Amino acid sequence: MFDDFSSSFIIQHYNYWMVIVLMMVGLYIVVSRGNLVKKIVGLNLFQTAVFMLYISVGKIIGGTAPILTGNPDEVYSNPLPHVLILTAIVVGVATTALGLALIVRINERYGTIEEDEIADIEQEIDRQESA
Amino acid sequence: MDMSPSFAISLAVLLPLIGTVLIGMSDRRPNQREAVSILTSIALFYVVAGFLPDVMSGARPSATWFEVLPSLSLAFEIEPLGMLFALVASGLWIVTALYCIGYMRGNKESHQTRFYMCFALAISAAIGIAFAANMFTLFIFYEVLTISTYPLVAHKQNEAAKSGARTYLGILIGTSIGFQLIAIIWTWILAGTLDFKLGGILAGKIDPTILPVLLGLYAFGIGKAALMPFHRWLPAAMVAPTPVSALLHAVAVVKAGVFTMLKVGVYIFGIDLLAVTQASDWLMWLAAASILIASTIALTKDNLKARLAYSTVSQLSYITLGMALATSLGVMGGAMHIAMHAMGKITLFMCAGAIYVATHKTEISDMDGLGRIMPFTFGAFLIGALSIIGLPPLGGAWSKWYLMLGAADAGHQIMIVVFMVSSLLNVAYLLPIVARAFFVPAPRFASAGAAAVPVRGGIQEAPILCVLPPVITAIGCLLLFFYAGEIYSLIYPVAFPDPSSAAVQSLAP
Amino acid sequence: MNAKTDTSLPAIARLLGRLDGRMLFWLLVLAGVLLALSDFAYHRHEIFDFEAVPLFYAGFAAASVLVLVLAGGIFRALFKRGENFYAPFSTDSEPPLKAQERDHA
Amino acid sequence: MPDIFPPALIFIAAAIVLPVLPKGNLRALFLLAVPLVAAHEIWQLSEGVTHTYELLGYSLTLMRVDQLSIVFGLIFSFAAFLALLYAWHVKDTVQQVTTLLYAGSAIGAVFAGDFVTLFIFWEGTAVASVFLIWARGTEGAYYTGMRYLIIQIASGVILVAGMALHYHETGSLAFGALTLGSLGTWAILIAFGIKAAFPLLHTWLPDAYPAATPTGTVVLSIFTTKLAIYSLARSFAGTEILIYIGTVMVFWPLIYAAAENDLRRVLAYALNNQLGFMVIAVGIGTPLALNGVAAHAVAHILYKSLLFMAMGAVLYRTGTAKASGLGGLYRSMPITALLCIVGGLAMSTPLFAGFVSKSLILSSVAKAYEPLIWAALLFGSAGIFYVAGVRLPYLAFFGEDKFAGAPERPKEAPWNMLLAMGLTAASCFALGLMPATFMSFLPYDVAYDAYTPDHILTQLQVLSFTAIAFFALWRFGLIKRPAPGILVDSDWLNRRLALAIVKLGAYISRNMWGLMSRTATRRLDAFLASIYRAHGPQGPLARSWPAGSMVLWIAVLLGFTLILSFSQSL
Repeated sequence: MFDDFSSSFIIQHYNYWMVIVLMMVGLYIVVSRGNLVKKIVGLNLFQTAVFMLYISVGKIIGGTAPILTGNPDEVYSNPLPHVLILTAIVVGVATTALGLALIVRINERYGTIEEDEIADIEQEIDRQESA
Repeated sequence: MDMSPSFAISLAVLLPLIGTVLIGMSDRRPNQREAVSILTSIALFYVVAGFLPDVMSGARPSATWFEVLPSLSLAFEIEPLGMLFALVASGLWIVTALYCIGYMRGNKESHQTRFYMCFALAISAAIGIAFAANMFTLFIFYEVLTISTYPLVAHKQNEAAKSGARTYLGILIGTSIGFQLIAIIWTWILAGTLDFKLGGILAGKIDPTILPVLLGLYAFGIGKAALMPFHRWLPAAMVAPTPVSALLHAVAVVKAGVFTMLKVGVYIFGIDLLAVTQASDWLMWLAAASILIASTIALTKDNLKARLAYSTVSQLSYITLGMALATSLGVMGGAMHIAMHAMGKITLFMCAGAIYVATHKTEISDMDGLGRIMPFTFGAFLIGALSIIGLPPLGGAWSKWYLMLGAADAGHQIMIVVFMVSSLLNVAYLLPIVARAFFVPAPRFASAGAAAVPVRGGIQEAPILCVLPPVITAIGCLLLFFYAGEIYSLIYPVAFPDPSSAAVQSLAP
Repeated sequence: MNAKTDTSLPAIARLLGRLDGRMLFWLLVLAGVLLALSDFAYHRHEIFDFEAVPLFYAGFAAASVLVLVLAGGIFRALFKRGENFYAPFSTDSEPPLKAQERDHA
Repeated sequence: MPDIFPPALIFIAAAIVLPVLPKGNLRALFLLAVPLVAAHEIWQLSEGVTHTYELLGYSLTLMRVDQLSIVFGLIFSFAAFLALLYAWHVKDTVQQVTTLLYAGSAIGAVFAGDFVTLFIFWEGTAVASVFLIWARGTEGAYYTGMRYLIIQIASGVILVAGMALHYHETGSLAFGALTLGSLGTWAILIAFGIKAAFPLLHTWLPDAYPAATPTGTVVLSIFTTKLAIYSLARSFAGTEILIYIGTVMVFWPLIYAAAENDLRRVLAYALNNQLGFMVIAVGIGTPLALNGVAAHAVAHILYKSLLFMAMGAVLYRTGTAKASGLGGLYRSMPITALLCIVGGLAMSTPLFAGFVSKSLILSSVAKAYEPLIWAALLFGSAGIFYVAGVRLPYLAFFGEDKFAGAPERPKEAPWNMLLAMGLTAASCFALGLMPATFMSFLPYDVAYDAYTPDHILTQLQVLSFTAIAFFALWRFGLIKRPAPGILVDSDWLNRRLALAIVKLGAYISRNMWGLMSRTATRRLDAFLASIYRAHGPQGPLARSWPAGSMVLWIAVLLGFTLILSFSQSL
């Protein structure tokens, strides 16, 4: 059933497929796991998938890193996605740090990092307040 | 008086403002304060009346303050309807200024300086409305009038006054922003101008099928006209001291409303446009319903001021109805009714105030037998009531006559029936007050523990300054019958535009 | 007490007292009979045929009264209500006017 | 004749001056002088239009003088004089002023040459007259006055509506002959009809007249209805429908008059019946008939005033005018009794004015060859004599002496009342004695002799047999002194039925309104509460959600947005 076109379509775009799979894995973890640290892990996976997507977009076959070499025939990869993703990596690190810091605070406050347990405690507090 | 018209107009609008400042400066000196108030009112009337010969001879004095946007400016122009309204408002201000003194002192009210200041401010706004040359100017002064009267309504500062004033402000501001402003902007977009022009500015610029919608935005947006179902503010505002009810809710505020209604009908839409498209038919029915329902409610009210308030709601719809008939005679009747009703209703309110000052009675059922004690007050009340009912030889007869002719012209015979029934309802809710006061003996209430009439023999009227003004306006009602011709010729060019004039020519498709 | 002879009453009252008795009735009957008989003696210029019927007017008048009395009786039977029927909205239910009220009025 | 001051304005000016005069004889003399001066003025009027004035571009006629208006003007002035003489003793300024205004308005309306002027005075009669009822000063009189006033003003507003429609149609406001047909003319006819007490529009009359003061009723009985008759004669002469309306008016009130207890109400019904005579004659509309209308109006004003005066005197002296409380009064009020009998006779006995005028009307109907109408009128003549000429004096003054045991006998009427009654009786007599002079006043120049042997014989037969029948039936017990109680007329329709309907309507609308506003408030409250439930501090939308579900939902939302934007770009 793999005819010429479709097989080449799938194979030639393998990096995108990998990105999609990786992204969905991350998303799934964020949605399904109650543990906040695991959520952060999922988030990072998701993030990485986005990075790889952009970097793949910027890759030109046969191109070198976008550093001037003096050779007028040299082919470079697109520098813009790389720059963007460089920034995003930094932001991603910061986000992860902030998230982890919040998790530490939550752990101190509620004694747990399981999301459903936190929600239960929250509701209990609300009920007591309104009563 | 030799003044340029533009200066004179500015003076007319600013005079009450100057008065406001002077009143504010004489806070601690009541005599001076009231002298200022009366002098300002007389000066204002003098200035306003100075325009009359010019306007009657066809001139249209105008003044422009500044331009906000190209072809949108704060400008004034005096045309017959505005002349009439300004004369009514400024003329009755003199009487009311006198009456205020009697009432406020007789009742020992507090915060009198604030009261007089707001009062003058409101008159300034009323004059601004009367002389406005475009809908934009009118709208600004319309809002000024609303806001400046708010402290007057809330004057007593108790719970009832505050809640009444809240209703007052809520409905008036709400309708004017919610409907009127939209209508004005819409008009601006359609016509590209907001100037009042005889014959209207909308002809040919709007799809006739949505004309009723625009008219509806105006009709309900002009909340001061108290068209049902946006009439609640008027009875709510009756918590105000009686002079406020008298001038503002019988003359300035409500008349500003119906005046705006007439202006919109005559100068924005043009009665020909309304007549051709029949866009105002629904408004006519609503006004008719408003007349009858409000009269019926008035019948059930025992509180004198509440009864008068509902009577006002009903009478205002006469004017709206006159406009909605979209005939020349209807406009004539409506315009006349502004003056006739103002004179009659202010008499009634001032009498109600005089009764309150003298006896502290507010309920009609407590007033049995009072007529023998206060014959002048109740005599004036009788004359005012007869004028409102529309009996000759009192002014109210003419406006009703022209409204009926207008209805006949428009082919709406059923509206004649509405006027007839309304007259009878007027009899039923106004005359019992007088009849009971004069002819039903009082004692059975004195024994019932209610505030008994002081049973000394002879006449015990309110202070002279409370009794004289209603007597004057009652005589005014009588005079209006014989001098209605003057109003007729004043309004004539508006109601019956010369078919060859440029304004009417421009209407032709 | 006979009003005809009560000298404490004014003369007119005594005269009227006589009318109050049987005499008036019989006087009337006498006059009526004479008038009725004149129908046979005097020929009127009638416009309608039925005017010529002897005793037409006399009979018509008496019949009218009878009809009226009967109709009045029927109406009274059907439509009579107490004086307080419309109270307090009518003067019927009010007590007689007192002397000072009458003077004031 | 510009030097003549309009008689209506004489009355009105006098009414304005009157309150400043000191109470007492001076004022009473002044009052008496006013109608005499006015009558003198009217006497001097010559036919034509005088006193036109401009009002709002209408050219109006204050004084349109012709023989018809002169007759009515004269009798109104003279009757006002008699009524004021009768009320000499009254000290109440309100009654005095309103009597003058009322008479002035009526006379003004009579001379009005256009509908606007007529309307002004028409409403003047309505407003001025009601004070004569209210002056009684009781709760019942107040309500009666209100009812009376509303009906009278209804007549006025119907008139003005008719005027407006008529003016719209024809452009004319002239108060002249109209042809029934358009809506406007029908409205005018109904307006006149209310004041003329047409059947079903008549209830104000028996309602109001017995409720006024003793003197007020005399004044009331003079003007309003006769003004309406005048207006009908002016505008609707020869309108056929009036013949049938008049015929009903002859019958219906008569039956009530025959059964009523309150003697002033008996007179009010009798008055209504006599209006029927005039309405029929207006409907016939020939010159002879219109002469009959004018003559009968004059005669009727006089003898009906006389009867009302007599009953007023009885009320004044005894405090009641109800047959159930009267009887045998001739002992103490013999002169009044005698004058009352004269009043009864004046209605149709030869030598009195009523005989002349009734003969005119009967002849005109006979000439028009309307046998049924003629018979109805004959019935009316006999009936009116029965109710007002025999039954009424008998119930009031004869029979059982109701005052035998009373601590104090009622006194004879005061001198001024007696004098007024005497003068009225004398005028009836004078007009009856001088038919030629009487005729010369009437609007049309038609030769007519009332005193033919036919008429005299006919009338005497009718009268004597009416009286015989009464006494005979009284002996047989078929006619009795009525027991206390009132008769319900068609006023039940408005006083009970309409009131009940209005009350029901008010009840329904009040409850509907309450229900509607309650429902609306409840809906609004519920709506606000649901918003609060969702968004309030405890609301699910305000609670912190687990991050997982948040992400899920965001993903769903994003997906949805994607699909939307793609589907749009496709």
